[in-house]
Amino acid sequence: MSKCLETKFNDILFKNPVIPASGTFGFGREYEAFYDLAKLGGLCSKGLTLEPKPGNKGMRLWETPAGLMNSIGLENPGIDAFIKTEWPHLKAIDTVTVINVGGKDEESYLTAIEKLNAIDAQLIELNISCPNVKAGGMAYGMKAETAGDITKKVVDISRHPIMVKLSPNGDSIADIALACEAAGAQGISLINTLQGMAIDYKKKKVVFDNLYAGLSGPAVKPIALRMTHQVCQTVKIPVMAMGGISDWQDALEFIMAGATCIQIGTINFNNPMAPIEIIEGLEAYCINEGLANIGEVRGIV
Amino acid sequence: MSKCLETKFNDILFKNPVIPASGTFGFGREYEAFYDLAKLGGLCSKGLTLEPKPGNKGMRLWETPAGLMNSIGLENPGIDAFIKTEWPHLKAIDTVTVINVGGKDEESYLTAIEKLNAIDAQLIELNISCPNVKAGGMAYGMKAETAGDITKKVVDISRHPIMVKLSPNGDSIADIALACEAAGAQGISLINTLQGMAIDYKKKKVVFDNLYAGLSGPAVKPIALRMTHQVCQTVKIPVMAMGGISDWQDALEFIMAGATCIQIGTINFNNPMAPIEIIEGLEAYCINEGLANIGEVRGIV
Amino acid sequence: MAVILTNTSVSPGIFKMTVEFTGDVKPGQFFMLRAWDKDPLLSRPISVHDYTPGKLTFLYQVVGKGTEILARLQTGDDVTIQGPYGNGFPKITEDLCVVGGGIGTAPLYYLVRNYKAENPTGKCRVYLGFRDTPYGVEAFEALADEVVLDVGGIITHKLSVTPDETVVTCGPEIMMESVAKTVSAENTVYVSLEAHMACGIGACLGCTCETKSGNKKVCKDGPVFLREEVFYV
Amino acid sequence: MAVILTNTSVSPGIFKMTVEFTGDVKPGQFFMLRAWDKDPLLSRPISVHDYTPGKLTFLYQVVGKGTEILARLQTGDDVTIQGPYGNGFPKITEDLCVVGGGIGTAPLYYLVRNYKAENPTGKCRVYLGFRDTPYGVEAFEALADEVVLDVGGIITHKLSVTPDETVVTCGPEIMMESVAKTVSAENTVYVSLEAHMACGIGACLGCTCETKSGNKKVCKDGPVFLREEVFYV
Ligand SMILES: Cc1cc2nc3c(=O)[nH]c(=O)nc-3n(C[C@H](O)[C@H](O)[C@H](O)COP(=O)(O)OP(=O)(O)OC[C@H]3O[C@@H](n4cnc5c(N)ncnc54)[C@H](O)[C@@H]3O)c2cc1C
Ligand SMILES: Cc1cc2nc3c(=O)[nH]c(=O)nc-3n(C[C@H](O)[C@H](O)[C@H](O)COP(=O)(O)OP(=O)(O)OC[C@H]3O[C@@H](n4cnc5c(N)ncnc54)[C@H](O)[C@@H]3O)c2cc1C
Ligand SMILES: Cc1cc2nc3c(=O)[nH]c(=O)nc-3n(C[C@H](O)[C@H](O)[C@H](O)COP(=O)(O)O)c2cc1C
Ligand SMILES: Cc1cc2nc3c(=O)[nH]c(=O)nc-3n(C[C@H](O)[C@H](O)[C@H](O)COP(=O)(O)O)c2cc1C
Ligand code: FES
Ligand code: FES
Repeated sequence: MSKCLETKFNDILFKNPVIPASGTFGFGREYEAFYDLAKLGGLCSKGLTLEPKPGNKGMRLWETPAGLMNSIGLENPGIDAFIKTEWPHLKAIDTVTVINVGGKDEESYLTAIEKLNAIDAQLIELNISCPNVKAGGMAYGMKAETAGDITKKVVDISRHPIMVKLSPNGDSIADIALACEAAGAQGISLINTLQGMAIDYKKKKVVFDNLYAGLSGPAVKPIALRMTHQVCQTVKIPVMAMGGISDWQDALEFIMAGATCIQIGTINFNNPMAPIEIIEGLEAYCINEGLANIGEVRGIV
Repeated sequence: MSKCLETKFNDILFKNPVIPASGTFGFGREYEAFYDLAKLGGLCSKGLTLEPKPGNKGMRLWETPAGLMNSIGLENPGIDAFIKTEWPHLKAIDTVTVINVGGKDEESYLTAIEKLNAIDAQLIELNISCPNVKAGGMAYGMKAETAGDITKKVVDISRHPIMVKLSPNGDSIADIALACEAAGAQGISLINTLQGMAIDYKKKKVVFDNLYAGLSGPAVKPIALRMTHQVCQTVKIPVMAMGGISDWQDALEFIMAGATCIQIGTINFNNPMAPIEIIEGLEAYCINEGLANIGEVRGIV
Repeated sequence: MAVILTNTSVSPGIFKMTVEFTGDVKPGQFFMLRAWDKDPLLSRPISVHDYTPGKLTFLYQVVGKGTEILARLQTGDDVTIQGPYGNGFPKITEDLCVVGGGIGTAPLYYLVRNYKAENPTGKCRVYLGFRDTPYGVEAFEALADEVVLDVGGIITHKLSVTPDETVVTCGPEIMMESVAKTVSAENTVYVSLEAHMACGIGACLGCTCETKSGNKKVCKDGPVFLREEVFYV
Repeated sequence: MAVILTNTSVSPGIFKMTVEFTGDVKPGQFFMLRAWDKDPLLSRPISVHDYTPGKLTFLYQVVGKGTEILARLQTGDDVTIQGPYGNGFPKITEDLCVVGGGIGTAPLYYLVRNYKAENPTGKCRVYLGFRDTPYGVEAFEALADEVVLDVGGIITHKLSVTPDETVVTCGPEIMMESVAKTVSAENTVYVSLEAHMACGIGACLGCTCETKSGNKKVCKDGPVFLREEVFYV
């Protein structure tokens, strides 16, 4: 593969800017049946919490026009089990593993981060934006002040760089990004899912036990692209953007809006080969346009 | 037609709760070729401003997955011309006409409202949420305080009931609704379009001259439904809900979430008969479920 | 991508589709099907109804947008199939009693055919319940030692299981639960579950069901489970 | 809904579709077509390429998702058509000179055929420009008094218009602008514009173009405009 897609996110070198998104890729194993994960720029772990979490009860998935609502509720084995059973496998893959960390309160975030200090991770994605867990998560991500607070505390104790994952459901996303940058975040990722609701009219009931759930997929792309642009215009730290990306053209638009890397979420379910097709598409684009590196079109709009 | 769809919005009687949304229905004339407008519960005028407005330049429409972005920019003939050339025609239709009013500053809102005092309108939809005009509009709708302020001033001088149309792009929509209610609004409508962005990667340019534009259509339905539910749980005044409604099942879900009436926007373009099909579908639902009135399922989730 | 050999209605609202496919396919496994781009967004899980190398058959009910699109496909059209996924039914060597309800009978045909091929002397009884028009009954009659049909009633009212039978059930949850509760604790009972699925391969955690041993993924750990795991009888 | 009589490729990426339709249809008008639900969301504006009562023909280029779906339709399939919409070309009684570029030639055929029927002694000359493979040229040759073809060049380089000709042009905007600027101010020149459309009937104000007399809707006030209105020559 040529070097036209090589991308530096601060001093982390990604062989290409394409990274499957947290929660849509498990810990990668399932997709090994489709392609060699080393082809990816990186991959992002399922959201991890200090303690194992069983996730939400009841219906967890609901399809919407060009979108998907989910209420997984951060089901995960917990940091310890992750380090023991998943990390050795992930570490061995020749790609960047981003570790996504959620929490229910300050203490659980900080303890989780401390535990991760023990492993040689390259980048942590601090999830302060999961709309599907009542205590914590999105609560931090709705306002600039609380987002900055938790970011600062996490940055202070983490030996790994922290990229904060923002919610599209709170106050002005550019303000929140700015607060995280000021608090020492080394990167921003966005967007997490948009809070939505589903009603089963036949049952005269809400679909999700948790009342609301998170919307993702192609439907949200225009919103995600706008927010990416707003944040890229505002902060100097690099941005990893996502939200509805389904092909290389979408990915390119996010890069043109200023994103350094892009993440691929829901479309993995629709087309497991999507990340690879996007990498190939971007590479062909560089060749056709005579770009030495994709970075030449970054932020050009 | 049976009375099972008759709906009171405060003391305004709608023969059914289905109303084409502002900006998607012109002043009704174009749809007279498809059906008798008197079949509608009501209809909502294109957004009017004090002065005539030419609207935005450049591309005005862009399709997205299950959605539509628009940047019309409130092109309209102005209140005076409306009263002279459109109102006589609208008034003669046996249905409720909702008059949608936008503005660029306090004065332009208030003068527009005063002019409308001269005609016998039944309901004014105060648009403080148009994302497509730079000065005004959405600026008022982003924060509870400014939304409450302008609402109070408008309510004070209007001899017509005021329904405030909220933006999904600002602070907590329930807080904003509450501020409008406290300021004397007699109803809430929501949602206006979500702010989104489109990039034409081939041209390496943003699509819209105005940078961002408004997203509507089926893609936004889960978000609109969540916001409708949040607002209906919060205020006591009636709510007219919209956002991606494309069939009677969608309409019913918004009613189950608490909406008194529902508006039909983008789907008119996809299917000009949509409002009529929705009315017929809701009527059949009432009959099949043995409901004397659709109100029996309102807010049941 | 697979090429459609046939796709025809076999009963009102019920279609049978045969596509070209070669590979290892176990009874009880399923494929994720799609023949559309983004509307709907997700693929649809459909069980293997029958399989011989080169010919994979699905039996499906038209219930919504996805299955409506599938039903409109014609011979020669392409359909995207991913799979086979899921654990499938375990190897059964005892006598077999299958209890199917409605479209839940779909995966049971390949199970019975395969059982008979592997256990030429084994006995296989089949209970089939339908709300209205039954379908596929003769196919079972051609294979099984006994077929009990019920239309419009409750199939479990007729059900009686012998001690040396393994029971397999697939159908509406209420039916499977009733089978699970009716059949003696001495018998082994397998149920085949459904859940809304996004990935079909264990990556999204959307199809979780609670079991005695914690959360399991219907798509990967299932869809076939031991009754004890999922129904607290 | 209209039933498709034929839908075939006439040149690489160019399709001709004939559907059943009866009604008043003027040259230069268009229909909104769809054969899908929500993906894509909007209908597609396509000009009338030819019309005789009972038979409405479109000539279209496959450029994206909507036209790709149209191209896959087959004889007997249904397509939703709304229309005819737009003003269409005005009645022309002078000699006629049409200048078409690429798929912009689509509406010109019905115009020329109609002109010849209404003005049996009128003279009609046709300029056709294509980037690569030309199509539909013989059809024009069978009708017109003269056909000038250009492939890969700039058609307006060849263009010379006589004082008693009315000029009609449809094609890439750059070509229409060049025609508008080249042709003497004495001649009447009509251009047929394009714009992204949502409603097609004048309700959404999405297809506005600026004219000397203020904003006009391409769908309702157009798509045919006098050159003076839209190109400031
Ligand atoms: C392992 C497994 C095997 C299956 N095998 C068969 C089979 O052989 N034949 C058959 O007819 N059906 C089978 N189903 C059910 C089938 O998947 C659904 O009927 C189908 O997904 C409905 O799609 P739709 O678009 O027509 O309906 P819609 O109701 O429009 O679908 C909306 C959404 O709900 C999901 N959904 C709706 N009903 C079900 C359901 N019962 N189970 C899971 N998801 C559902 C859809 O996948 C989609 O995401 C199976 C389901 C599972 C989980
Ligand atoms: C009045 C009128 C008459 C037309 N007549 C013809 C004709 O006879 N034959 C023909 O091949 N084409 C014609 N076009 C252009 C045709 O409408 C577009 O090529 C078509 O909409 C592209 O749709 P798509 O989904 O294939 O492409 P996409 O690029 O995927 O479409 C994306 C969106 O952009 C819009 N769009 C893209 N290109 C155009 C365009 N050139 N004009 C307007 N909207 C566009 C689409 O409608 C859609 O909303 C006409 C356009 C107009 C306005
Ligand atoms: C099933 C599912 C599970 C998800 N789980 C997580 C998670 O654990 N942590 C997280 O930060 N984001 C999670 N997300 C959000 C995605 O990482 C991503 O931000 C979002 O889906 C938008 O991108 P997309 O539209 O490409 O899917 C999840 C999304 C889905 C659909
Ligand atoms: C083309 C277009 C023009 C619109 N113009 C207005 C307007 O003038 N005033 C207004 O309040 N809302 C306007 N809207 C917003 C709609 O009234 C509605 O709030 C929004 O489209 C969401 O509903 P929908 O998804 O059903 O379209 C417009 C929407 C569209 C698509
Ligand atoms: S469907 Fe994704 S884990 Fe089962
Ligand atoms: S397309 Fe809606 S006004 Fe022309």
